[in-house]
Amino acid sequence: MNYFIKRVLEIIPVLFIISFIVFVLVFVAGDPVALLLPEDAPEEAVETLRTSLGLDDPFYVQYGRYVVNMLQGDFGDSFRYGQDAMSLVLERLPATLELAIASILVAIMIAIPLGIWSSTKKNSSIDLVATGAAVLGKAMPNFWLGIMLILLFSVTLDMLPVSGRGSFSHLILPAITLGTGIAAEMTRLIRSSMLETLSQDYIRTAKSKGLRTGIVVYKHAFRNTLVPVVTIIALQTSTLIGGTLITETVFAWPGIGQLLIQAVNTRDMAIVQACVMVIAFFVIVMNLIADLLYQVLDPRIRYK
Amino acid sequence: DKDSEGDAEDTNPGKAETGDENDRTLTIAIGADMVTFDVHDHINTSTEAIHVNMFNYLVKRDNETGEIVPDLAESFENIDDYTWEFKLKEGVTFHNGDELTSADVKYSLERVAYGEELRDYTNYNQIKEVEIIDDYTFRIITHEPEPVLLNRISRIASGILPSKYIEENGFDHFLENPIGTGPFQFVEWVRDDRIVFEVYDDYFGGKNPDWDKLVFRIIPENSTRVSELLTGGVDIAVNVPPADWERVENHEGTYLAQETSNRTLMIFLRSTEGYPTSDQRVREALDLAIDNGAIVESLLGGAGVPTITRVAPGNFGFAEHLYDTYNYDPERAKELLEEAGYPDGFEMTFHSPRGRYLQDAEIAEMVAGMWAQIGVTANIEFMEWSNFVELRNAKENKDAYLLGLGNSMFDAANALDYYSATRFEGETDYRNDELEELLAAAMSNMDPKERSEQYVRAQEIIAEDVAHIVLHQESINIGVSERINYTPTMDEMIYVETITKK
Amino acid sequence: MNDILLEVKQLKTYFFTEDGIVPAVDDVSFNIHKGETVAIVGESGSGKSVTSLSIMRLIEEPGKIVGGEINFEGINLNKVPRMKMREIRGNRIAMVFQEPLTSLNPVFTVGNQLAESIKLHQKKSKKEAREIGIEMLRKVGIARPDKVYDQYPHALSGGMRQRVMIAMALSCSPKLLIADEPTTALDVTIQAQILRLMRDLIKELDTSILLITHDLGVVAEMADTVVVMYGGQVVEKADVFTLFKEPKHPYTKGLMDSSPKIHEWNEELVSIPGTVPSPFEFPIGCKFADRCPHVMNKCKEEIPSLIEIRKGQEVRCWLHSEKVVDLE
Amino acid sequence: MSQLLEVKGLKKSFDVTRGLIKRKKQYLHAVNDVSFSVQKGEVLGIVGESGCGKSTLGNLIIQLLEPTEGEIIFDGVDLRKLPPEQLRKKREDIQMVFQDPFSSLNPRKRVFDIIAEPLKTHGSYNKVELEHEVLQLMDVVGLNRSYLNRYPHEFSGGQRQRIGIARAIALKPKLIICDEPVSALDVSIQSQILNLLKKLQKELQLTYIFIAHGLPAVKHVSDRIAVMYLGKIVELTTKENLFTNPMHPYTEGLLSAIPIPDPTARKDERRLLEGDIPNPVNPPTGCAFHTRCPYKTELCERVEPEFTEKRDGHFTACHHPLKEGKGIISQHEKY
Amino acid sequence: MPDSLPMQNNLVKNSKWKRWLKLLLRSKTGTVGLLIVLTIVFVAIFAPWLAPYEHSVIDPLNTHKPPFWMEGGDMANVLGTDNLGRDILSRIIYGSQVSLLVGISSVVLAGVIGVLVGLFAGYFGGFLDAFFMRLADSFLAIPNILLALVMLGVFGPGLMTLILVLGVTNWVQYARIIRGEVLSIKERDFVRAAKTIGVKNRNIIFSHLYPNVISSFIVVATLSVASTIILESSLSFLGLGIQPPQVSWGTILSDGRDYLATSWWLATFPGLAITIAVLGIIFLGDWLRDVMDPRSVK
Ligand SMILES: Nc1ncnc2c1ncn2[C@@H]1O[C@H](COP(=O)(O)OP(=O)(O)OP(=O)(O)O)[C@@H](O)[C@H]1O
Ligand SMILES: Nc1ncnc2c1ncn2[C@@H]1O[C@H](COP(=O)(O)OP(=O)(O)OP(=O)(O)O)[C@@H](O)[C@H]1O
Ligand SMILES: [Mg+2]
Ligand SMILES: [Mg+2]
Repeated sequence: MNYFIKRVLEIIPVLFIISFIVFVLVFVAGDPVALLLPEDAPEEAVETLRTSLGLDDPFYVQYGRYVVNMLQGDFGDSFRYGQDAMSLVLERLPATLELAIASILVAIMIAIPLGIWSSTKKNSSIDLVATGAAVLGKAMPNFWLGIMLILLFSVTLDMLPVSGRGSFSHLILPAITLGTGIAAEMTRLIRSSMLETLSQDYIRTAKSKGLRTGIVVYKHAFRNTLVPVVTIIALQTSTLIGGTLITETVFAWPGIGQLLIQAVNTRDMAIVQACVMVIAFFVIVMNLIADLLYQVLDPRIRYK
Repeated sequence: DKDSEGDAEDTNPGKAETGDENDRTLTIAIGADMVTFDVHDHINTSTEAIHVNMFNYLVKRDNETGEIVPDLAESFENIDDYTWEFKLKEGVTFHNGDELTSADVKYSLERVAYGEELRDYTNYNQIKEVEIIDDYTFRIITHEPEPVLLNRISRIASGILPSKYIEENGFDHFLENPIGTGPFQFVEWVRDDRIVFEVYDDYFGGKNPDWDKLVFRIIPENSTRVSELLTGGVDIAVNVPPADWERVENHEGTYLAQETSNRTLMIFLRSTEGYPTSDQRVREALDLAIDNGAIVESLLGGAGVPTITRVAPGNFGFAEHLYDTYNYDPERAKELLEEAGYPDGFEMTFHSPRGRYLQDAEIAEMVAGMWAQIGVTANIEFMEWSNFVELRNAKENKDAYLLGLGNSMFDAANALDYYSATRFEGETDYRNDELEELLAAAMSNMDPKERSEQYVRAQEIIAEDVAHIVLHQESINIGVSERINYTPTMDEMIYVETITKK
Repeated sequence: MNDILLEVKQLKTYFFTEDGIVPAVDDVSFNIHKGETVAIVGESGSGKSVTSLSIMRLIEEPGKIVGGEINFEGINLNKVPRMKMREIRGNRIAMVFQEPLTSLNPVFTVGNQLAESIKLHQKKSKKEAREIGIEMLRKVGIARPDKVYDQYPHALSGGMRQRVMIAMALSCSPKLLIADEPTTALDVTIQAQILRLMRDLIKELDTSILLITHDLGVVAEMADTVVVMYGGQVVEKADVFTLFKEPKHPYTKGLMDSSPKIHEWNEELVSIPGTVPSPFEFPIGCKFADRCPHVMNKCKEEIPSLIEIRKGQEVRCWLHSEKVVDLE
Repeated sequence: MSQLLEVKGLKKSFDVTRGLIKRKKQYLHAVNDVSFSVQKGEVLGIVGESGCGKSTLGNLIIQLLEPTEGEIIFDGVDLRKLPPEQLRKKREDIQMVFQDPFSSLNPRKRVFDIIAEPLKTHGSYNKVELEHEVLQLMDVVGLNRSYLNRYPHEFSGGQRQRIGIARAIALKPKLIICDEPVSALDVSIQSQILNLLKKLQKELQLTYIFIAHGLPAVKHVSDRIAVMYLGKIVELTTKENLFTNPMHPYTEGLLSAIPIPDPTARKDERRLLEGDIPNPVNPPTGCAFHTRCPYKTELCERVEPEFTEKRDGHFTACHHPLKEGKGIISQHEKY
Repeated sequence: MPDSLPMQNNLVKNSKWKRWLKLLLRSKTGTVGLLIVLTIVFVAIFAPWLAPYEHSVIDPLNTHKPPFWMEGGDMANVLGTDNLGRDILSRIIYGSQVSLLVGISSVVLAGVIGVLVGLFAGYFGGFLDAFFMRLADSFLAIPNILLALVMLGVFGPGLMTLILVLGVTNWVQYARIIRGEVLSIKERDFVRAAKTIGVKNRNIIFSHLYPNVISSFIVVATLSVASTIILESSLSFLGLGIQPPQVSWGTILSDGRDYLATSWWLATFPGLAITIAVLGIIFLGDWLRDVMDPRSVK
């Protein structure tokens, strides 16, 4: 079968499984009626609301209804905001994407030079420091780093705005916060795949042609590590989006993360479902794009 | 280096908001997003704190005198035990230009009085009907004699909505594009980010002289909110945690504004048969074990008043001799435990919300620590607010839980309502027949003096019974920029009208 | 034939591994004259590749050339600055590797890789380099070279790739071509084609070849002079006719006897017993002592030196050393 | 001699449709209509260039691959018709020696476990018997008994191949398929293994299908040799016939491509095959070899030659079989 | 053939452990990593004996005491006290118990699920494989922390729930890795050899595939103990981590975050503990990766 179509078709069962997982969670979470009504609402009111929301139906009926609605693009209304959950989520998506992309760029800017550098100087003190730095980047919890960056760059040095979304400068600190952790992972991966590549025969060939080390490393070796790098970026999308949950909270960044955390706290399950679906869809699409990119990056890869 | 300084200036619009051109914008950082513009469907103080700037009540409480004074109303009058007559100010307009009439009042009050599904229903269902006399005159008729009607309609859910606008466009449209009669009109609400208002030129109280624009920014993380204040990103930051008071106070350009709130932190104990806490001696012992003063000192930086009653000064029915004092006697507590048959203490479960009240989790941990000293092991279970609410609704709470309650009516009726047997049946199961009678009598007693005495007596009974352990009255702690004058009010509302430029 | 192009003198290349020192190349000397084809034969691990990489100065950590000289056109390659060495590599000395699949970078087109050294060493523009590249491809017998020029290596067959490698190596008309087992990975029919191609090209370009192989058939077809290596040392060195007629070292003999003779019908193959030991397990004396049918006590104790037993034939073996004869 | 294995019309095609844009399905006919039989005690050599389908053929016979078409009659039963459990039992009788001595031994198992595995799977031995058997097998293939507890990585290629052989003969199989058992080895080791295989065959009356790249190795062990080209057998005869009187031009080219280890015998006039093996996905029409054949005619381009017995026991698929005496060994050289 | 073969023959004489030790001592980072990890494990096991105080004992009169070297600090609370007057050193020592417990148990749980799924899906392929891989894709598409957040939000936080949740969210990565390895190993000749011998599938999976994939599992598992410790701290930040009176590094860190500007030691020391632990585990993991690399075993 045509590979691309096959990959796209594969998304469908995946989204279904995800919807199922989330729905089960929501179902188990119990009903939100209690939160919808005043604390001392009469029993009948509770019952009426339950019935009107269809919460009395058996699981499969509820799930079926959910799926049917979902297929029509209806993820239900947010209890908290009384609005269509999906449009609330989509409203916020650009902010999260902006942060995510900026973080990836930060990560790339840190990881590529650092990874290549430490791979060419394997086991030197530079390598050790770079590895240490990378590990450190991974070891620092996002929220701690974020708060520290605010204290340093905003409060003490008064260089950058503290929080919120707006101009480019607002993006810097959150992007660094989030980017560092990803950079750590990326650096380590680039280093190891560079090491792998550098030991390949064609590198020896390139050297035997009398090419400068720079060309050998950046042209011949690095080009070949792009496939793993793209893979890791794609795989990191998930971690990245996860990281935005924390980073957005610290920086009061008005993205999906904030919405989602609030939604979980307030049992606003329509939003939780819509959020998870959107995020999952995004992650899947990123991975699909990565898959297609492989072909561009590595002419050997032609899918069956 | 020069470059970077230059950069910093023009890449710092957060700062720029306090710059010249933004001089007329007031930015307030709050911890949680507003819930809704449906004034009747929330029980959320911080949401109301925003609403008060775009809606008005018929009457309002004067924060200095504690008296209830007219707002939208020109005057009001108690006709009989069941009826109040109001006259509206003339020429009050909604933000769309429509004039306020009795019809708007009828629509607003009856919506909540009849709307069972609305969260504020129980505080308004005492109203039987709003009877329109003419465009500016109407009567509020209650089911029973209602001594606290004025208090009821000067708080959450008392905002008057534009009935014509809503009828024409539907309520959903109103929620998206709300209008009111207040000094500021709605511009946009970017959820979880900001709510923006601009000044309303035709405000019946006169256009605000200082501010053209009002921005509420939602910044959930405490340290971020404080940092924004310190760097000048916002003018006001609410809920500054005690750890940062000194920073805010000592920082050039900011100060800390404090006020005691109308909120009291309490520990609710199960009086249900079978729980150790059903024994009054045990409850008293638990109370005696807690050093309220130490909590206020070490966790709240001294801001907060230890108390034995939850009715605070300024409220109708305040019992002064129970206020600003506490019982602490661990030795006696141990004796009481022994008398009650727990010489070696016992183990109990203690639920606490986290992040809801000032230092709530810390307080819970400290209380548990103090109980440990008298041999009682309290296993704390922290809960997210929604889970906590659910737990209580399901009446699955165990021996004790921590709860802070405010009193937006500023009347003991609202506060002591919590001790009637029906209110907490299955949840705390506290019951005292004498108290029942007292409360019932007070409920519809139209004689203020007698009513007040009844409430004071009720508080004494509650204290003796240790129905709940009362910890302290909370403080409101707000970080403010030096460029403005702001004094917080006990009701936790943020009246921008009272905020002026220096 | 007397002008020496490359002179390898007592080359020693050791690997300082975590397990100890591996003397991969231990005292290897040989000369390559202009236009001459020298073959190095020996079993896996005997140090053939390391010798050739030493010449290119492509030995990497933990390896190191610890002794000897490599004189190429009068310059000691071991001493020239790196810049200069890069000018020689790919230009004066070129190399073809064993694995044509892995020796080409999979993510660049054939042309890209081919043009690289042309642009670098001949200072040609991209367009000129393309023309030269296509011409080179045609020379190595690739049909439709302009199309292949723009293809990626994976689209080519093994034989084609090896032709590309050869085209790449010869594109700057090097004086010396080092071919490290250039045909081992290929099928017999393709191998025959490649060998013929190489022979034709060197004749045309007057290039010397250092051919590394373990196939005596290939040696017999290609080489003028043969260097037999075992355990990092040269054990025998002779011109090809002498060597095949009268191999002196027991290892050389064993090697010859053990390869299947396609022209004969003998049933049992003669084989050298045992296997090549690991670098750390070589006997103290003659490295071949453990497997040698003629082993003597002396062999186990002392390393024989390479002795010229007749003009053009040198052997490292106590059997052919005067001293041994004396002892007897 | 009785017939042990008969392969009839065996075919295997792989789906190799590729590319992003939908295209016609493409199949690679790795083994394309192959028929032959093997007698008990015989060694059948199979040679051919890389990718011509030798390993696929071996894997089909040993049931590692499912044939697309055809029959494999082993010892009188069609293996393809056997239910799984019976097939598993039947495996006792067919074993395989693999090309790569590195990947064919589980790096995490000791020599003992490796050699004992077939015994444990098909027999019931107690510990002592098992050890005894294994040690005997080690003796047979020339492995030092003290290696019993070592791991594969502690051995050289030749030794590993001996372990592999010991494993293959452990069950005294009726047929052993050797898939290029010596190509990965050094010359000096190759001959050791070839001798060993030959010796075992004689001593244990084994039947081999011996797959190899090159003729030299095959020549030493085989009785008959099949030459494969692009998934088909193009010539099948005794080894004497093949080397002295090849009938297929491809065989001729194969023979003349072998480098001769004798510098005095360098001859440049050797007839070398031109060009590469065609892409097996789109094989040439007619005779698949016509693109490289020096004798091709228009007929060859059109009509696929049939694989038939041209002389006594000498099969070939060629429209223009060669005359006698085109081999590299002349008749009289034969002893 | 790899040139390194003969060289490796030499290693034969050493036993596996000796060889590991040798490789360990050779790797500076590996040694450091192992030492750190051993220290933490030791501290966790002997916490009650090592900690100067019980971790939850509060002292309202002694809050925010700085570490001993600062003014106002003393040796009674070496690393100072927190906002409730609890000894930070003791809390960190006790915190190591829960942090390690969460890290290790959730990884073990995830590992058991993941390895089994990976082995069977990879070996049998077909529908089983397709199903599990779609399931895996689904889990991969939901960020770990998000799934954990929702699940903890639903089931309520707590040690056991946390372990279960992290286990359930993490099995996928093992399943994928193991499956990938299985796919390549099952094409290796020794597996084919086992098939030609007639070894039953179950035995092929457990005696041929399993020993060959377990080393990659150990490497990844080691590293994910580190990520789990970090994840736990993030969940603590969201209030969904370990609940008091139990204490983990994550809870100390996130409790202290409000005091970063005023009493920095509250959050810095647990942060340091996490960093060092993660560093140690990653170093150890990297070393294990080297040691267990089949290429270095071959
Ligand atoms: N990077 C290295 N580290 C350690 N030892 C090495 C390294 N490269 C080569 N060696 C050792 O050097 C010796 C010679 O290796 P070399 O590659 O020259 O052999 P070869 O004769 O070319 O073998 P082959 O026929 O397999 O190519 C071997 O013992 C090998 O183990
Ligand atoms: N699983 C597979 N899928 C697709 N094509 C395959 C597969 N296995 C083998 N082939 C193709 O089938 C053809 C025959 O392969 P096979 O391995 O049998 O060749 P061979 O003669 O053994 O080659 P070699 O000498 O290199 O081992 C080749 O073109 C190969 O690419
Ligand atoms: Mg080599
Ligand atoms: Mg094969």
